[in-house]
Amino acid sequence: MISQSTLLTIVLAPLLAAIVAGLAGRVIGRIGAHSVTIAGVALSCGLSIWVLKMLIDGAPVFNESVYTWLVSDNVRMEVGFLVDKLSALMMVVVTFVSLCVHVYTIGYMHDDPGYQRFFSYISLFTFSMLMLVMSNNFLQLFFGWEAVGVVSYLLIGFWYTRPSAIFANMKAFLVNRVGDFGFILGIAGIVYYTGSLDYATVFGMRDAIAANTMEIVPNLEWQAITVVCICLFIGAMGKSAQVPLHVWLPDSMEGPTPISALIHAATMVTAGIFMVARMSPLFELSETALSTVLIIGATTAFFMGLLGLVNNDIKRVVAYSTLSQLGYMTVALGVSAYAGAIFHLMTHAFFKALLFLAAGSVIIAMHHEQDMRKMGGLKKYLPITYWTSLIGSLALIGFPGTSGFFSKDALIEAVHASHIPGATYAYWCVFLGVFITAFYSFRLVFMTFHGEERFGHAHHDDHAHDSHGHDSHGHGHGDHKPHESPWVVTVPLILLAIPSLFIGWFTIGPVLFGDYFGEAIFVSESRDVLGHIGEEFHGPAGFVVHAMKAAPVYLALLGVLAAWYLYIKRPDLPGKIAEKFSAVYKLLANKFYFDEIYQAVFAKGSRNLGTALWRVGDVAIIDGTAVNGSARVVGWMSGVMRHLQSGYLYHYAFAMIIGLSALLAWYVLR
Amino acid sequence: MITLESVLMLGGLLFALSVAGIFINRKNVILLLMCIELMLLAVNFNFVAFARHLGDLDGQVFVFFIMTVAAAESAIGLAILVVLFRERRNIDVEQLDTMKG
Amino acid sequence: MQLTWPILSVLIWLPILGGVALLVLGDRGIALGRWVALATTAVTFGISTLLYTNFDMATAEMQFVERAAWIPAFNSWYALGVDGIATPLIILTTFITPLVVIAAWTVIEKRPAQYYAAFLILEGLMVGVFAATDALLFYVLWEAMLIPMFIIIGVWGGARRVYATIKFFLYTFLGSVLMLVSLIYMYMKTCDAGQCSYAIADFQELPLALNAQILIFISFMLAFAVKVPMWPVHTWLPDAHVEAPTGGSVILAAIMLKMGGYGFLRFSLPITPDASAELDWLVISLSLIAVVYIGFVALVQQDMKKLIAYSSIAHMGFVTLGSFLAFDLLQVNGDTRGAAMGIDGAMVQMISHGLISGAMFFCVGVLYDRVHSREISSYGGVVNTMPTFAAFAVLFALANSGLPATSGFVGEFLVIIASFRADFWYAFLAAMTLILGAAYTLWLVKRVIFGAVANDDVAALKDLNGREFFVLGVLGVAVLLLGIWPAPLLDVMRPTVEHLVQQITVSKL
Amino acid sequence: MSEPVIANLNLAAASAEIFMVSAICVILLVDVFLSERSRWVTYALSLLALVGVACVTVSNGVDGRVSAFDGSFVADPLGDLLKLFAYGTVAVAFMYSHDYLRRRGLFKGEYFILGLTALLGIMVMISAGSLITVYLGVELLSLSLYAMVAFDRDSGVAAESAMKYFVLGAIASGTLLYGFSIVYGLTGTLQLDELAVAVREVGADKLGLIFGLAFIIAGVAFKFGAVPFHMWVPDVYHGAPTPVTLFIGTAPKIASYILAIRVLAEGLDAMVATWQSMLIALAVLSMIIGNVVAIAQTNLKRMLAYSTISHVGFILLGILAGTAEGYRASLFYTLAYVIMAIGSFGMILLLSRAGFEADRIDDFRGLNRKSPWFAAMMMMLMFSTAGVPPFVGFWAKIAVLGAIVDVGLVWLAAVAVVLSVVAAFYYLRVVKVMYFDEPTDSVAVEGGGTVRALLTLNGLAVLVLGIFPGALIDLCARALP
Repeated sequence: MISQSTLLTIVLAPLLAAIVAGLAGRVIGRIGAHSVTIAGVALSCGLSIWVLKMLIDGAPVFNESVYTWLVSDNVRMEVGFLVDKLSALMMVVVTFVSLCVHVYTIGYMHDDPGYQRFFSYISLFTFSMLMLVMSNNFLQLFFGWEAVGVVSYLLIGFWYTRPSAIFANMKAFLVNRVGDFGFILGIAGIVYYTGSLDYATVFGMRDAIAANTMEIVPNLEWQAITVVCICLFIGAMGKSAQVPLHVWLPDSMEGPTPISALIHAATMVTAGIFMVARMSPLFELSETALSTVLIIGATTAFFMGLLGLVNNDIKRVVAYSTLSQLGYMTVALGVSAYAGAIFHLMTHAFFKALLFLAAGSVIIAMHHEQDMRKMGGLKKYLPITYWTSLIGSLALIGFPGTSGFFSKDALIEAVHASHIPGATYAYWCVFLGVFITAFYSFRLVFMTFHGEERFGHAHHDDHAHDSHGHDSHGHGHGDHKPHESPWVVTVPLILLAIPSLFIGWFTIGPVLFGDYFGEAIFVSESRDVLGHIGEEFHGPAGFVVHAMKAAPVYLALLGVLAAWYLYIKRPDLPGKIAEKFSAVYKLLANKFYFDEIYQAVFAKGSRNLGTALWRVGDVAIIDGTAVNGSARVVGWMSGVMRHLQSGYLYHYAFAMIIGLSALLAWYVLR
Repeated sequence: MITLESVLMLGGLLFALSVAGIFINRKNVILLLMCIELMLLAVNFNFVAFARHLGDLDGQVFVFFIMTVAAAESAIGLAILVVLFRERRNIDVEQLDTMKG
Repeated sequence: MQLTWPILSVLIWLPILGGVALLVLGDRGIALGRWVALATTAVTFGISTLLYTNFDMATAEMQFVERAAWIPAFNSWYALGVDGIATPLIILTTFITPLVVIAAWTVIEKRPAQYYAAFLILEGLMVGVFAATDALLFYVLWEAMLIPMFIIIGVWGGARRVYATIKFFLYTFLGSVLMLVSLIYMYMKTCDAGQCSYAIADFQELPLALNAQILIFISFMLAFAVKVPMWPVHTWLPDAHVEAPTGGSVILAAIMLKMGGYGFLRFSLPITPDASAELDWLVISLSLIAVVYIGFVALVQQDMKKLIAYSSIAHMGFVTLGSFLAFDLLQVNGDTRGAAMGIDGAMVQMISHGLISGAMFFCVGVLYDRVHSREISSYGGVVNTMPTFAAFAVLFALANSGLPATSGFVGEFLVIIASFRADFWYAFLAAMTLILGAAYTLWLVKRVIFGAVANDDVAALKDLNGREFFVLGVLGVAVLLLGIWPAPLLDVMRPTVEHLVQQITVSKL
Repeated sequence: MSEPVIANLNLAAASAEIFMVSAICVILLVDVFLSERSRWVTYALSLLALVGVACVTVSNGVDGRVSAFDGSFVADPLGDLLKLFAYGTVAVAFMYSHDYLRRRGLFKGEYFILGLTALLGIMVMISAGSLITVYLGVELLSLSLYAMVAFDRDSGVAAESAMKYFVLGAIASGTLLYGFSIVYGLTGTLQLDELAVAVREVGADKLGLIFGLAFIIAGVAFKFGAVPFHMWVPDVYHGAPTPVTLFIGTAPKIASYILAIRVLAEGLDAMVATWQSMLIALAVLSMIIGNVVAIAQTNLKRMLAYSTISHVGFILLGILAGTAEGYRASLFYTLAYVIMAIGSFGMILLLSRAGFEADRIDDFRGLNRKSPWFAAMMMMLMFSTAGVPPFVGFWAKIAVLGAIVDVGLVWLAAVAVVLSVVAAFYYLRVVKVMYFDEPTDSVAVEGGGTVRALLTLNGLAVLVLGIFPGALIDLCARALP
């Protein structure tokens, strides 16, 4: 039996820890800060696992409200928890990764002046994320939604003296706000049609929404459900960085690496995926919405992957792979394989966090050098990091048996099996995506850990040092031989490596094809692709065997091979290719010019518009003409009229006579 | 036989004359005083004529008051004129424009 | 449970008497005077909380009513009373004023006694405006308020203070004089009906022909729209805010603007329902223009106070939007579901904007007192030297951009949801504030707070002193509390709002 | 003339006037034999006379309409109220002027004696029962004022303005008389009460009557100083010595009001439709010209002159309503205006020193620094004159507006209030120089205790009457039931 107090503890422990570390940071010092926060997160992690176990053991779903936020116009807005297997799974993932990151941070932020602040932030993030996933209503969902956004804003800009960082965090927040803009419209629509914010009530009345149509553009009828779902999905696009709202994610790498791992790989960015899965009862009612989801996801999956091919910043490469993997999940949602999406979400959380943390470990070793061209051959210096990140990469490319393999392969199968509009396009995207993923992942591995040591006489890249001043490291800067990171860094790597390897084995059955989610996720019969695949599922081993007969696996291996050829065998080729296809290369190197276009159109455009409205509308027309203008007119009139007072007696007399004759003329002669 | 109308006409004419005199004359203030007297005369003509016509004495009584007041008025007018002359050494109406606007 | 003593009169006259006392003490006695001012305002706030604790949340009737003969000739009464709409605003007033007093403690060197006196008298008048149930009394206080504000901006203001304050006075004066004519007209109507009266309640009962209603509505709208302010009669606000001393800006933004919104709810809606129904499109479109147009304008301001002033206009757009949704809803859906939510949203938005904009002006004041510049360009990297201040600034900035769990979110959320019911595009344009509001606020934060230390002034900055910390802290707590648990506020308003809604749905024709 | 004449003389009704005449004669005689140093006796006697006449008026005050001299003289509650108020005004005017005159060696008997005769003229007008009495009152007042304006023999501007005032005034009374004569001719009576009846018999729309009415309106408008018969106002206010301006700016307003009431409201009430529309034109013009041109003024006396013109517009609004309520409203307005005007001019007198007139707006620079108290008083006076609550000027305005809205002239009310916003601007300018500007000199405010005390009372009166206007309004209501 899950009690409310348990759940409150899970949520509030990190919050309290955050408050303590944040407000009393100076008092309790560094040790105090990280111990209290880690304790908080550990507690909620343990409890989450316990809750999950309870549910698996058949404890009833928990759905109660904690308190009433407000009541307006008979709409009751509450804060409450809905804990079913879906949210429980998310809770475990979130708290576990968060815990690892907390520990890792001790090493990574070792002597950063903002140490306490950082711990307070990540604990606060954990709280917000838990509020998001545990919510039982749209209001709280939106709260968590925005709260994680804010924490990510604060963390991306953690090194607030770096211009790039404070630009990136504002960009991230604004782009997310564009998503939230759609999201809140969706919520408004839901309240309009159901008069409630509570999941259960809303899902109960979903047919009522479906029955309605609305006329957004005159005489063009829309299905209300489609509008609502697309609005909600726009929110997801913002959070989960789907094209065209993806631009913030690469820049968010300005934040410290632990953040990239926790927020921008494992948890926050998957909130969108989670949300759509949560809303499956609604999305199932609108094929249009699903197709939109599908196509957006597919596009992200393929084209964002391409960008990973040319980038040389170790973190950004991982970031692009994250984008593309998020695309995969979205595709899964699009084909109604919600379970598949969540499954991939989970595995991805582990191996992607792992990859980021490994990258971070490398970065520490390289004294905050992130350019892979200045690395190479690190294998012998950083064995643990090497092996863990190799595991991560294998999982990422879906090497048979790894967790990523199960989730991704099932996902591709699902797309293949689906028939909704756009499915074919999506299939090809994800299919080719496999090759690309494999290529850039191993490009990373090879460039970083194999080949010649390009850091040798590691001239410390000055810019790196000045700008990274905040977390410049204690390592004696005299010796340039990189060496393995401290245990606080490596332990989390190992902790994450384990699930990255094996979790697939144990979970694929129940999560994907079993009835793990039960009520939590709704799939209409007609589109139940997973169920369809599930029919010939006979245990993980069988799945592996079956997959061996399919193309994707070999495509992946091909990618690895290509990477090996280009970056180990013939390191001179990539440059040549880049020259040969310089147009394509430039396009990719400039990320399809998204940033440039947005800068020109939205940023500059709105500034110009604002200036125009202000200078012309406010200053010139309203103030200049209407307000001060009328004042000037009065002044002018008085200047003129005062000359009537000429000072000459006979004029005065004349005025009187005029007045008199006017009266006479008007009243007598008319 | 002089009718009421013709007397009224005369009165009106005198009145108009005096008014015209006041704002056409731009030289001498004395003329203004005369015009004012003329104006009062015009009024007196009216009153007398009406009184005669109505066979009612009040009008003629009024005339006596008006004449008395007229005397006082011109006295004060001349007094002011003297002060003015003391200050300015001239009594041109055109010069009376130090205050305007 | 009603009190046995005239609490509202106390709330009005106590500060005024305090102000007079300060004038008597003069600048020589200012050391004592400060404490007098603080004590008076603090006690006033303390008393005003009784309004909440003793408030009967079950009725829409006026409460704590007082009634004394005032001008028998006009049958006008010194009549006071509060309902669910007035009470929160009064408490807001008494809550903000002590903070203003504290904030000015050592900052104002020039004729401090008169400064405090002006604010105390102003407080009394403002409370009176919210408490008056007699139209004439309301109008007298409404106009009288201008005088202390005129002095405050003019004496303690910035470089172009004279222009700003005269503009402020004439703008608002011009706005309200026509309202006076309408009031007189309705008074004459009541006489024709038999019982001459200036009681607002009687005006609300008064049957009026449509064209008369429309004229009255327009005159009211002029008065209230200028105060709110709504586009395009908003241009006095940026100037007034920029030139006013910190305290002046705070009172102006936190309370005076609310009187416009209050007026709409107290006068326009119930007295001229049919005209409002005829002209709601006007108000709604002006409100939406305010949200979007002004949002863009705010984006490009170079002066911190101007930027916040413009953001105030944008936020007040939600107040007017929420207030007038009712009629549109009636036309579109045939029922008034959502109307109450719109008005609730408007009210919450007023209270929350009072706290947030006040806080932001305090923040600007903190910087201005140190550097004596309002230009964004003369700052940068303040966080390096003033971390605590930066924390507050970021908190209020986020609140200003409508972050959930801060009060800034509640009102906007309710209004957006309610407006979706009326028309998708209302909600669409209103929701633009999520983007625009975040854009101009966070860009401000980025340029002022974050970044490397920009210049020596910033390098020399000292972090908040105890006084400033207290002021901002109190406001911060209020903002968060209201955001995390707005229910108590809504509960006070509910009966009144519901009564208002069914009041405006019955035609007067 | 068969019946005994003395019988219906009923001198008692006129006792106040009789007392005044004799008092004036006495003071005149005494003044002749006084040395320069003991001139204060005249001052004292004049004040004494005012107290005395007040007592007389109170002691045989009437609660109904009592007529004397065969009806050419009437006493009624309205008359008593106005007379008492006029006494007070004149007394205050004398006291405000005292120091100023002393400092400038103008402390002569003329000022006081002429003041009293002017007051007598006002009293006669107040009690006028026939056109003759009206005319006598008008002239008695005007002639005294002409002389007063010129009584500073060494001032050129004074003489000039006196001359202008005199000539134009003469024209005005000429026109007035001409109008009277026409009306008399057509109705055959000079008695106002009989006139009212006769006009009805003749028919209010008779062209001749309207012709005469036009002339009368012109005369009345001149006494008020309503556009376009206002040209004398600025120059006289500007040119005359400040005490005289103070005098002209206050007490005669009462006279103008009663003149309008007696002639138009009592004598020609049947023609209300006609003179209403005439007055509307005059009122609107006055408000526009007065307010707009006042903005351009730098001389405070001149600015107040124009503001007077605009206020006249408001007073006319009440009268043109043509209802008892309207007359009451403009009575209230007149009284309120007199209180405010006397205060404002008194402030100028207070600030003026030997060789420093303090009649330019800039002379008030930084007054709040030199004397916060009197700055506050002046501010209250200015806001009150601008019609901003909570000062008495606001109630005057609201009363008048109520009157015209009641007769359906809402548009006129709208015009009036909008123009009052224009007015607010130039009053604000005075407040601005007092509070926002720094003083140019550091000379402390001189001026004797009496003046200070009086001004304080005057300023507070504006505030108190603003917060509790009931009393004054009831007073007017009782005077004009």
